[in-house]
Formats: sequence, C-alpha cells, structure tokens
Amino acid sequence: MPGLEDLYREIILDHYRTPRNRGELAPPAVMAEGHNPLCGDEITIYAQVENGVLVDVKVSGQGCSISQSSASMMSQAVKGKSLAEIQALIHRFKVMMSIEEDSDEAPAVEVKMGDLEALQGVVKFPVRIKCAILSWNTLLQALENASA
Amino acid sequence: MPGLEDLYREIILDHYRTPRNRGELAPPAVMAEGHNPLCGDEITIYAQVENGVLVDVKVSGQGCSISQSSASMMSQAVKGKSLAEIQALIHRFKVMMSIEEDSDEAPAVEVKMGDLEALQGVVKFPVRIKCAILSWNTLLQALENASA
Amino acid sequence: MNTTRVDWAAVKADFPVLQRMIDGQRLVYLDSANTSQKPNAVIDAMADFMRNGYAPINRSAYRMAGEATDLYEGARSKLQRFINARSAHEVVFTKNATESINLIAQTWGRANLHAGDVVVLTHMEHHANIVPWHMLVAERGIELRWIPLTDDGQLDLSNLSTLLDGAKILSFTAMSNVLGTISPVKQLCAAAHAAGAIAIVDACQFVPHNVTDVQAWDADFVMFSGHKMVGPTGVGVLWGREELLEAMPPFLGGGNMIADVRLNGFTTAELPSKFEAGTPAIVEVIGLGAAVDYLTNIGMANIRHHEMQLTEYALSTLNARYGDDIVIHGPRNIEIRGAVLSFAFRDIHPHDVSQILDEKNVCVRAGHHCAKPLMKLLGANATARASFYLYNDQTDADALADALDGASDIFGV
Amino acid sequence: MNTTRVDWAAVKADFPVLQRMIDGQRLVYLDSANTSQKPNAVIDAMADFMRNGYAPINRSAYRMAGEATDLYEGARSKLQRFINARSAHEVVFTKNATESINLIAQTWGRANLHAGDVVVLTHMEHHANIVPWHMLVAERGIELRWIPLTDDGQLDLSNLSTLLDGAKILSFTAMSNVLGTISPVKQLCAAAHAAGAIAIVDACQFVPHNVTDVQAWDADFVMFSGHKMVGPTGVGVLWGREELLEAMPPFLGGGNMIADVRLNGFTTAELPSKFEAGTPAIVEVIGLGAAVDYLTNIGMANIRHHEMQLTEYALSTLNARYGDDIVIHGPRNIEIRGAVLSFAFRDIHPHDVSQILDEKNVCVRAGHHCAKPLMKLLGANATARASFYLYNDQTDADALADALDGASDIFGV
Ligand SMILES: Cc1ncc(COP(=O)(O)O)c(C=O)c1O
Ligand SMILES: Cc1ncc(COP(=O)(O)O)c(C=O)c1O
Repeated sequence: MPGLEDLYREIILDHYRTPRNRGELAPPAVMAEGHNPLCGDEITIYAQVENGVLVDVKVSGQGCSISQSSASMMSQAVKGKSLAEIQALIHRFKVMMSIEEDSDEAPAVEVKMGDLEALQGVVKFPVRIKCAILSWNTLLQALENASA
Repeated sequence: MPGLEDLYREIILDHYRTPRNRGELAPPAVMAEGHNPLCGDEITIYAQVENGVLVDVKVSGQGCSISQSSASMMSQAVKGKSLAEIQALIHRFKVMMSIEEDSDEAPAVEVKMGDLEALQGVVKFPVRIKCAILSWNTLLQALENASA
Repeated sequence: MNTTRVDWAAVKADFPVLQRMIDGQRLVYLDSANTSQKPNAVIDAMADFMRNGYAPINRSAYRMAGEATDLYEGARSKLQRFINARSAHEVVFTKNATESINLIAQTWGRANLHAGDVVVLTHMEHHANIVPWHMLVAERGIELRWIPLTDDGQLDLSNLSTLLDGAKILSFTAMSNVLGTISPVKQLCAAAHAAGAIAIVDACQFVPHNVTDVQAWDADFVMFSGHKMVGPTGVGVLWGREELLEAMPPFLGGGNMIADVRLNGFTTAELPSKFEAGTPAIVEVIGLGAAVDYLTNIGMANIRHHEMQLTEYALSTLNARYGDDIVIHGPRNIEIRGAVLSFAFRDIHPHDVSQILDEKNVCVRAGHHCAKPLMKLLGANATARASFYLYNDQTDADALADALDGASDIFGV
Repeated sequence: MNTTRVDWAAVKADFPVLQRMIDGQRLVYLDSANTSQKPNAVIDAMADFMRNGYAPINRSAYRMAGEATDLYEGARSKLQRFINARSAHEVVFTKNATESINLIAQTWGRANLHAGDVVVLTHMEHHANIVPWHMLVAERGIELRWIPLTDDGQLDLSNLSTLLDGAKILSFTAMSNVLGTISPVKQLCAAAHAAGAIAIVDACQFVPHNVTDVQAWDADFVMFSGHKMVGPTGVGVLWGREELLEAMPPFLGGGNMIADVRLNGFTTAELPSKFEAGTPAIVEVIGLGAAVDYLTNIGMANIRHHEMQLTEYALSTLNARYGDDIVIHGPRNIEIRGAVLSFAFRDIHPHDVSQILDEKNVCVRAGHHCAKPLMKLLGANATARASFYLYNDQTDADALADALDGASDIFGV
C-alpha cells in the first residue's frame, strides 16, 4: 500500500492551509460550480477571459485537502495563460491523474506543471482522483461558459 | 413423491371430460369471474339465489383438468343448497386443501363431500391447490355479488 | 474457448443445479425463457464478493469501497462491450427489464407523449411491454396501435408504414417469449426513424442467446434482464442513446441520483447515476458482470449456433414422433426463431401436460407466459412451453419427447 | 440464543469479511449505516438456492418452481413477523427503500395530492425521503413543510400541530442516518392521524437495529432496505396498511402484477403481486429471509442493547481522549440515539480523516450522507461518520480512537 506521505506532500498541505486566489469575481467574469457527490465538496471557479487569455481566476467553496490544494495550484498555474495553454495543461493534468491518455504527438504548446507535480501521488489513491480533478472540470465548465 | 394416480383419479377425469352444469344464466342471476394467474385459467360462475337458496348455478370458462373438474363437482354439490350449507361446504373444501384450519366446533350444518373427496390428492401437489380452489373462490365472489 | 468447438458437456457441468437428482432422476430444465440457471462462476462471484470485499459503492472513500466501486463500474463496462454500446454511461442498471420499460414510459413517455399521440406495439409483446403503455393510455389518452402477426407467427409488416404514420414510439420485442420469433430489429428501427418515432427494443429474450449490437440495430432504447442470461435476479439493464437519456427527467428520486439537494429543490447527477437512485444491487451487478464474462468466453455466436441445432432437433423429433398430435407454434424456419417451443399436445391442458412432464423431472412452463393478447390470438388460455439454453442438449429434447408419452397414458388419448 | 447473554465474538465470526486482513491489519468496518456486512447464513442461503433449487416463482407448475415460490413467500411471512404486520400480503418487496418511498409518492401521492396540498418532512431526512416529494412539488405544486431540529439534533416538535395543520402526509425517518437520533415514532404517527394526515416512516436505519412493531406504531407505510440489515443488496421492503395498498393505483406495469391484460386495458392482481411487477429479486428475497432468521435468532432487543453499550463506550472514549478536538453530532442520551457517530475532528476535512483512518483499515464514511439539507444545518459540507452494528465491539471503537491520532500527525494540528 502506498504511504500517506505520497498523498499529503508538504506543498499540498501548504496550498490547503494557505489557498491562493481565493475569492470571487464580479461580472463580466463568468463562473461555474462543481460538486463532488462522493464527499460533498463544492467548488466555484470565477474566470475572467479577455482576448483568449485568462486574465484573472478566483476559487471559492469548501473541500478536502486534495480538492482545495488542487484548486489553489491550478489557479496559480492557469492565471495569465492563453486558453490554448490552459487546455494543454488540463490535458497534461488529466494524463497525470490517468483519466486521459497521453497522445504521442508533441504538445502544441509547452506545459509546465510546477507545483502541480506534487499531486502525482494522488493517482495511487484512486478514490481521491475525483477530488483532485474537481476544480479542473469546473474550470473547463467556466471556460465553456465564457465562450458561450 | 406422490404418484400421478393420486391426482388424476378416474372420477376427476370424468368430470373434466363431461363437465356438469356448463353454461350461463341470464340476469337476475349474478356472475363472477376468476383468473388463475399461474396457468391462465379463467372461470365464470353464474349463480341464481332465491330466498337464501342457490337454486341454479352454471360454470363457463377454460382450464386444466383440476380446475374444471373441481368446478364441475362443486356445481353439483352446491346446487339447491342453502347459503349456510354452501358456506360450510366451502370451508370443508378449503380445509381439505389445507388452506383453512379445521375448527374444533361441530359444524353448524352437516356437510357431505361426495365426489369432491376425489380431489383430496391435490393437496400433495401444492401448485395445483390454486387450480382446485379457483371455482370456489369465484363462487364466493358470486354469492357476495348476489347479496350486495 | 471462443471457437465453434465448445465442450457443451463441460458447459452443462458448470451449472450445479443440473447435477441435482430428484427421486433418482436428473433434472431436465426447459424453462430458461422464464429464467435461467446460474453457473458456478456467477454464484461464486457473488458469494466471494460478499465474503471478501463487500462494501458500498460511490459513497465512501476507504479502499474497500473504492474496490467495490471499481467492480461495479467494471461490470457496467462489460455490459457496454457485450451489447456494443457507445459508452458505459449509456448503460443503466435497473431491477429487471420490466422496470427498464416502465422507466422509459414514465420519463421519456411522460415528457413527450400527449393526448392522441401514438405508440405502436405488436401482438406478440410480453405484458412488460404492454401494461406500462396502458397506464399512459389511462393517464394521458395516448393511442396504441398493434402490428399483427402472420399465420406462422411472424410480424406482419405489410401495413407497417400506415401503422407508424404519426407515431412517436415503436416498441417491440426482439424475440417472442412464446413463439420464439425473432423480429427484424434493424428494419423496424429504421422504419420507426423514417416515421419520426423512436425505437424501443425489448431484448429480454434476445440478448441471452445472440450477439447483440445496439449500434448496428440503430435502436434508441434496449432493455433486458440479468436472470435470463445466467446472471442473478434483482438486476436488469436499460441501454439508451446518450442524448435521449440526458434529456429525460429522472425516474426515482433519492440518493446517488442527485448533484445537489436543498429544501426547495434538487438537481440531478450525471449519467448513469441520474437513473440509479438509492443503493443499487451491488452484488447482483457484479454477478451479472461475471455472467457476461461467462457467456462471452463461450461466445454468443456459438451459443446461438448450439441453440439453432437444438431447436431443429427438438422440432423434428417432436413432429416425427407425435405428428398431428402436437402443434408447435411459431415459425418453422430456425433462422428466425429462438429455442422456445410453445405447443399444444392433443387436447390435454398445458397445466396437465406440465404436471405429467414434472413426474419425469422435465420442467416446462404452462400458462399464458405473460402474453395474454397473443394467447387470445392463438385461441388458447395457455400453452406448454419448452425453452432451451446453452446448458441443454439433445438428451433434454429426448427426455421431453419421452415424457410426453406419459400424458397419453393418463388421459387415455 | 435468544437471551441477553449473546456470544458477540461468535457473532463477529459469522461475518467472513471481518476476518479479512489487509496489509496485515484486520478490518474495522464502521460503515454499517451505509450498508452492512453479510453473515455466512445469508451468503450460503443465496448460493445454496442457486446451486440446488433455483427456479421461477408464481409462474410455472413443476415442483422446483413450487418450492421456490414457497421459499419466496416464506420469506415474506418472516418479514411480516419481524415487523409485526397484520398480514403477509401487506409486505411488498421492492429493490430498496428508495424505491419504496418513490412507490408511495407516485401512487398514493399522485392519487391523493393536488396543488397546494401539504407534505410535512423533517430537517434530518435522507434524500430518499426528500427528492420524491420535490418531484411532486414540480409535478403537482404540492407544498413541503419541515420539522426543525433542536440544538442537540432532536426533532423540535414545539410547533408540530401548526406544521401538520391541513397536511395530508407526515413522512419522517425513524432514525437519522447522520445524527443517530431516534424519532418518537408513535407520537408522530398519532399526531399525523390527529391532523388527518397519513404517517410514512422511513425505517431504513431503525429496523436493522431495533424491535419493530408497525402496528404498535400505528403507521400507514413503513420502508426499509435489506442490505442494511445483514441481508442482500437488490431488495427492499414496503409495508403498508392493507386498505391503503388496496386503494392505490399500481406502480410499475408488467408481468405478475396483472389479473388480466387485453389489447384495450388491464386489471391488477391481488396484493402483494399488484406491486411486484416483473421477475422479482427471488434469490435476494430468500437471502433476506435468512437475514431475518439470523437477526431474530440473536434477538433484536439484544442487538439494541449491545449497540447502546457500544455507543456509550465510543462516545465516552472519544470525548475523553480528544475533548474539544472532536465534535460528535446528535443527542448524547443513548436512549434516543442509535450507534451512528457523525463527527468533526479538529479542522481536518472528513475526507482526509477517512483517508487517514483507512490507512489503519478503519472504514468510515465521509461525506454528506445523502442528507444535504441537514449538512447545511450543521454548517458543514460533510462529516465523518462511524457507525456500529452487531458485529462491532469495543476493540473497534478503540481502533477508531487510535487511528484518529494519525490525523494529528499528518496535519500537524
Ligand atoms: C434514513 C435512510 N433512508 C433511506 C435510505 C435509502 O436506502 P437505500 O439506499 O437502500 O434505498 C437510507 C440509506 O441510504 C437511509 O439511511
Ligand atoms: C419478452 C420479454 N419481455 C419482458 C420480460 C420481463 O422481464 P422481467 O420479468 O425480468 O422484468 C420478459 C420475461 O419475463 C420477456 O420474456
């Protein structure tokens, strides 16, 4: 059995205790809500998109250490990025979570995972993958709302 | 295992081949329909009650040897009897089929089973009890309709 | 063992109940169209799971719950592949095919059917594909139309386009549980779509015995029951096209089918949870997964081939032996019939026939087979029905033929 | 063994999964309010029936089918005695308690509830007793009213008569699956009747752990699930007063629930078949009968007594050890609470608590427990919940307390 230290890396606990980009954004920023039916986590992502760039992003809601730290790290990683870069990052993250397959093609845009690498251990705890992925799916939804 | 000869007594087959009191009765006679959901048997009992006496009874419908012979024997046994006698007979029959309990009290009216005794073997074939009892329950229903 | 050379004796040996002796005679089980026996693989999958890993699914976060969830969802994927559904979340687990049809009638039906709307059925439907629509006749004032049968028990499609004119639903059985008739499913789905109707396929009798491809059929909804395909009781399947399932209102309300619940309302979960309210039949779904593995391993084409041979053998044996004394309903052409033989034997009532066969441990069903409108058409209240499955063989057909002799003795005909 | 001296170690040994070792540690299963483990008696009853006597019920006439029908109906009689119903045909088998409640909402509800009619629920209901009524709000425009809770998690009945004024239904849980609170069922049924309403009791959490007497309650409908009472998944129970069940329209349409079917309509079968459409969960009903025998043999009063002691022990152990660091919801008085402990531990999220406990093979649920409105009231999105059953003992409570230490280590609080 993988040890809990694989899951609860220090950097994860740090993002959990001091989440980045907490808060809300007023319109014209868009928002999307996500639920994790398993654990009751609720997350709201606010996204301000301008000319194909996510100029600002905020996170609110409650949840476990994994869902909260994942949201916090994500907000750092995507803020200021182009939508194409964000799509690539989301794909890379889902590949890391083993819920999407890596394609052989070289990625169209380069992707840096940074702190997010720390979430790699989650994949050994399959039940927690949903926690880690919640904010990402919610962001996807928000970006869809933005382009709608 | 009880042998089929316990079930298919000659007298039963006789009533099956030559059913008594087949037919219908016009109003003011009442009728009731019974279904055996197991085997699809359908039986209709027509009953003409006058002054507390079942002056005439007719049977129509289709069914297996047990349900048909039971109906035929029943019609013979109840025709011309008072309602009280019929109730007692129905009870006796259901006791024989082991679906009602014999009471210790002496019966208020005397009951003769006659040919009906031949149906005793049915009780060893539990699935067939429903066949044997179908016409009796339908008669009960008809008598209720008559008194309604 | 996925070749045409299957060891059918070994298959029979996989079913412990068929080793049972009653009064020194072996069991000849010919009631599989009613419900099928279970192989060790299914019985053990259920018992082992309860012995070693039983846990809730979807709700709890510890490992054993995660493992149970994986087994449950793994079974869903097995079902998806078994019927070639596009995605696993098009596969909804219900309690039986009856619930699956009611679900459609009460969700898609209530959302889309209004007074005067037409639902087309056939004269050979099981009550499960009649009564739910009767209930909408009473509630909504919809109109039912019926595809008639030809004399040899096939669907009479000569007026199909008239019947379908203006219809919203065509709902029909892929194979009759009384006549054995296999419907031209693909053709019927195409006709329904051409008329602007959706096509609902009651595949209860088909899926256990044939290769099923819901996409090749181009059906909209397909349903079947686990217990008829060597799987457990208590679990059925509803497959539906994703767009339709997405658009449908929910059926039962409760846990698991919600995204959120507040005092003043609720929102529904994603597919397939949306239609799986409450604690599902966890053990039974896992058992059904084992049944699918078992059948797949033998090969559905092999099973169909085996049953065709057996049907041909049984038909010719009974006809040769009893001539005009036996009337076997349904088409004679085994290309379009499954291994279901409903018959009338002399003028002995089916219930008595079944009783006399039971004396020889030959188990057949006698009754209306939950198809009373069809019975009326056949001019009978009941038929006797012998139905065969992968674990039956020619000795079973012979046992049936032999046992029928007993009926003549007793009824002296 | 129906005395107060039960060999609880032997009881524990009856449950094979509890002998399982994961990574060298024994399993501490504390998720029985979610779903319970199964004793050998139940697993074997199901497997043995499938191995030796599996057959359809109600439909076929051969002996094996008769025997199966007797086993199935025998289980119904066991259930009748278990809850002291007046007659066996008041006991309807469903797929789970969720279906039972939906059945009532969609039959009695649709027949009797019109725009503006009032249904009274409580703030501690499970989604299964909320969403079916929300669906009728949407469909019918009925009004929902809610009995609030006191600070210690009991029903606040101070305004009961106002809430019930003009109501047609009072539907409430006999025991909360989150707080453990046991409701004053008899009093609530009486109050409902006094107001002219019917009383529906969600007894999912109550029946597995207590002596149940539906007549003493004077309830109108009572429902529960097999899987929470050491029985199989895939089977639930609906008990209803005969007059009410008789008067209700049917729920699902299909085989078994009909008396007659014609092209232009149908008539329904007698109780209980009327509400059991299609092939029922035969194996599971028989398994549930075995579960009832198992529980009865130990004695429900003994089980309740055992759980009260265990609850008291767990509450005092956890409170003594963790003081203010642990907040255990629900009433402290074990006379009115079952063995369900929802708690907040420091400010560690319940999901993380459960993860850390899982490391020690201690299985608890973390989440909203399908009671989101109650969660909102508790000011949490989730709690961790440890729930105990007859196979748990003080070592399990100790294991829980010990494992919580790990959480402090990791989260450094
Ligand atoms: C109080 C209560 N009611 C209803 C239910 C629903 O039971 P099921 O999921 O078995 O239908 C549950 C269990 O989840 C429960 O605890
Ligand atoms: C053609 C057909 N449809 C539907 C059903 C209903 O299946 P179940 O009773 O499993 O719901 C059956 C079986 O009885 C059937 O043969």
